[in-house]
Amino acid sequence: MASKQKKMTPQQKNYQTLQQKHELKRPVLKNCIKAFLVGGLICLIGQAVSYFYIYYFNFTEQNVGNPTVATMVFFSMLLTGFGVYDHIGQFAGAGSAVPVTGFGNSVISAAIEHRTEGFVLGVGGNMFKLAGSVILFGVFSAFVVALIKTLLVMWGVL
Amino acid sequence: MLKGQQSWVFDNRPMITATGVTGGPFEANGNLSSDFDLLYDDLWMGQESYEKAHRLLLEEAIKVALKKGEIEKDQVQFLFAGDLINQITPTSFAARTMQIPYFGLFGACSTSMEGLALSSFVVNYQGANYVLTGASSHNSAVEKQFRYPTEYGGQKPPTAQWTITGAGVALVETNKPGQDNPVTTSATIGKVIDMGLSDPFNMGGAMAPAAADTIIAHFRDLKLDPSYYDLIVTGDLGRIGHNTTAELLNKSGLKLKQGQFQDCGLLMYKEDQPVMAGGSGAGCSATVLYGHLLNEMKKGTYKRILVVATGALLSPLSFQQKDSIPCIAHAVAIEMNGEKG
Amino acid sequence: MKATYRWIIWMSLFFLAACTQNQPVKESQLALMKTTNPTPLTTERKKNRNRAEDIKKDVSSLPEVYDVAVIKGEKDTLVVYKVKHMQRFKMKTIEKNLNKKLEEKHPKENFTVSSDYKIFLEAVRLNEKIKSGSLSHSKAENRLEEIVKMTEDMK
Amino acid sequence: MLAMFFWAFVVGGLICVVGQLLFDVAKLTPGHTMSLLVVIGAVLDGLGLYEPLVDFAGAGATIPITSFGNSLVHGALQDAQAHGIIGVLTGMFQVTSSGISAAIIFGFIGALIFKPKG
Repeated sequence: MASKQKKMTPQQKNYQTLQQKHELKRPVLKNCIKAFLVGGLICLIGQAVSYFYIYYFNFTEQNVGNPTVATMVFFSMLLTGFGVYDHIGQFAGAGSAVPVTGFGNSVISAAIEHRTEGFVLGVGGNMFKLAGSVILFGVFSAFVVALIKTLLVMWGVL
Repeated sequence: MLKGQQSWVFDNRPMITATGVTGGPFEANGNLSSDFDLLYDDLWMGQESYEKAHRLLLEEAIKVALKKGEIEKDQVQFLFAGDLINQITPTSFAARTMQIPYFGLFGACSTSMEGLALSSFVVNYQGANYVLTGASSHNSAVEKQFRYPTEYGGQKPPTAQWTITGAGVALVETNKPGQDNPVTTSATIGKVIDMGLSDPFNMGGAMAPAAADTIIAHFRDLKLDPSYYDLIVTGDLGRIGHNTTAELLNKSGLKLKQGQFQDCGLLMYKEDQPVMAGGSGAGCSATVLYGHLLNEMKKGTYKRILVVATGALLSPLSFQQKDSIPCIAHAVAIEMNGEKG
Repeated sequence: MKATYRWIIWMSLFFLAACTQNQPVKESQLALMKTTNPTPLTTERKKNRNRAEDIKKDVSSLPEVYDVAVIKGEKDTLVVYKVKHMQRFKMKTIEKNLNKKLEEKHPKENFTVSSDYKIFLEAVRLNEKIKSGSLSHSKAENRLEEIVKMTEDMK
Repeated sequence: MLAMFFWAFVVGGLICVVGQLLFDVAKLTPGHTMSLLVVIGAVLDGLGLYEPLVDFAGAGATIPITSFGNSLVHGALQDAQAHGIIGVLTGMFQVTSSGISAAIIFGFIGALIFKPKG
């Protein structure tokens, strides 16, 4: 960002201040409240699902996360497929994007969208066009963090 | 005839005799639904993909225009058209179906006026007797290419605009005196202007300087006063771009009356439709002009209008590579036949 | 938009249906909702309950802990408890300390300590069955071993 | 248990608010925001802070995307304890987050049965 600012001519800078006056402001507070409520609600449903698995299946609190996440992604598939999730997303913003349902939505929406290009090139090739970066940075940062921690333990720092 | 630095005056007054306007379900619920010739209630329009539906929109609009103009497609010399999709395939494929000699244009959302200016020029100098020109866009096809998958739950900020689904086509032919049809009288071709804005969710703000530049150039070249036109209408600036342009014009000394300056993207939809800052897309100015505005002109609401279509010349790639958004605007003046300019 | 509403109705029906499936309410079904405080039990034939009760008292004396269940078997002694919610951040430390404390106090016992809801639930369910007398000693002992194994898998 | 629901709601909601602030104030794209949150999750787990949060808030901490980084670090650390430095790598290979597998499977099923609604 900073490097771009430097390259701007005075004329461009002038215009941008003028333009900013007319720019519709994002309702940050309202958005945050909506994100909080919807995000909280999704986590609440997740908690209910995990108690369901604890009660009726052989899952403990420690490993109930996996079936819960999978179930939430399943819900996300239904909502995405029936064209509801994008409306929820417009309302809730990060509230529906940050939970794992949002991750599921980004994969599933891309998969559905590119079905017209075939299953190999379309669905297969585009499925992770949005979620790919999450996986990349998740896996790589996990690798780095685990490596650092293991080394520190080995050297006796921790 | 060249006038001033970047404007043409069409002395032979090419005439827009017929138009074809098609739209999608979202437009059917909008303000101007009665001005469409054909409205689809499904975004797929019975096709296998959005891109094919996009193609169908344009094909149907051309067919309607030909039918209303009472002319066969092999009588038409040229087709000037374009859209927003990669390599403008929907338009080229529609041209394949129609078998009309074809110029593919890309001027993003300014394509409609780019096409109308060129068609008028060609017809004015007897380069053709009949020319079809138009532009189209399909919400889902464009979203898919420029933004996110249509079902992706991303939140669009209030500055974002809604790409319209629709195609507008006009049949331009040599003037036949006595016929009560709109004619094109002049055009101003804009230059590419980049004010360094890079937010693809605020196209209106990026395009405003281009629109203002072209409008100012138009009045300078033609030595006209803004009061000459009943209406100056921009293509798809949306709320932000429209207000910004109004201020830029005001600062440059062009005085506009209340209600004289409007925007197609704002005319298209009702207040309660979730279009954020307004409609946009190559089809936006084309459908509103060839549908609503020309109908109003025939009714006598407006006698002389200036249409300024603006385009943001970005690609998903250029945005990701952190380039800013270069913009362009073309203006075409349209008057009713018989009105001496 | 119509489809959207249809979906919302469909989903809420689904959830309602899931809720109304409840069978007659047993203590174990509410085990996670409220404090059950089951009596400490043993699966041993000798019915050496006192030892189990002692253990329960020891565990209950911890300030962070409430609702304790103890089941003493032939081999292992299962101690499950709930942690007061604001103390759940320190759950792992509490578990470690408790284990140490119990092992010092009752060196002869082989403790399995857990605060996992699932283990708690299963312990209460087993407790109920033993109390109602529907389970033979060996079967109860087997079930206890299964639960103990479940806690080991978790780690 | 009711406290659990309450804290799941609050903690989950707050993590989403962090995401919303990254959207609106820092003006990041969803892709950047999610990537950042995943990295934050991984780092928090490396510092040993995420596990207590999961104990405290349950699904409020496991449902947000931050838990993805956490579970990957966890898997890697588990193997590292058993096999030392090589374990970091083998651990990484073994953990596939259930979120990814579920998204792949349901994504493909979704592509088989659904069409985008536009």
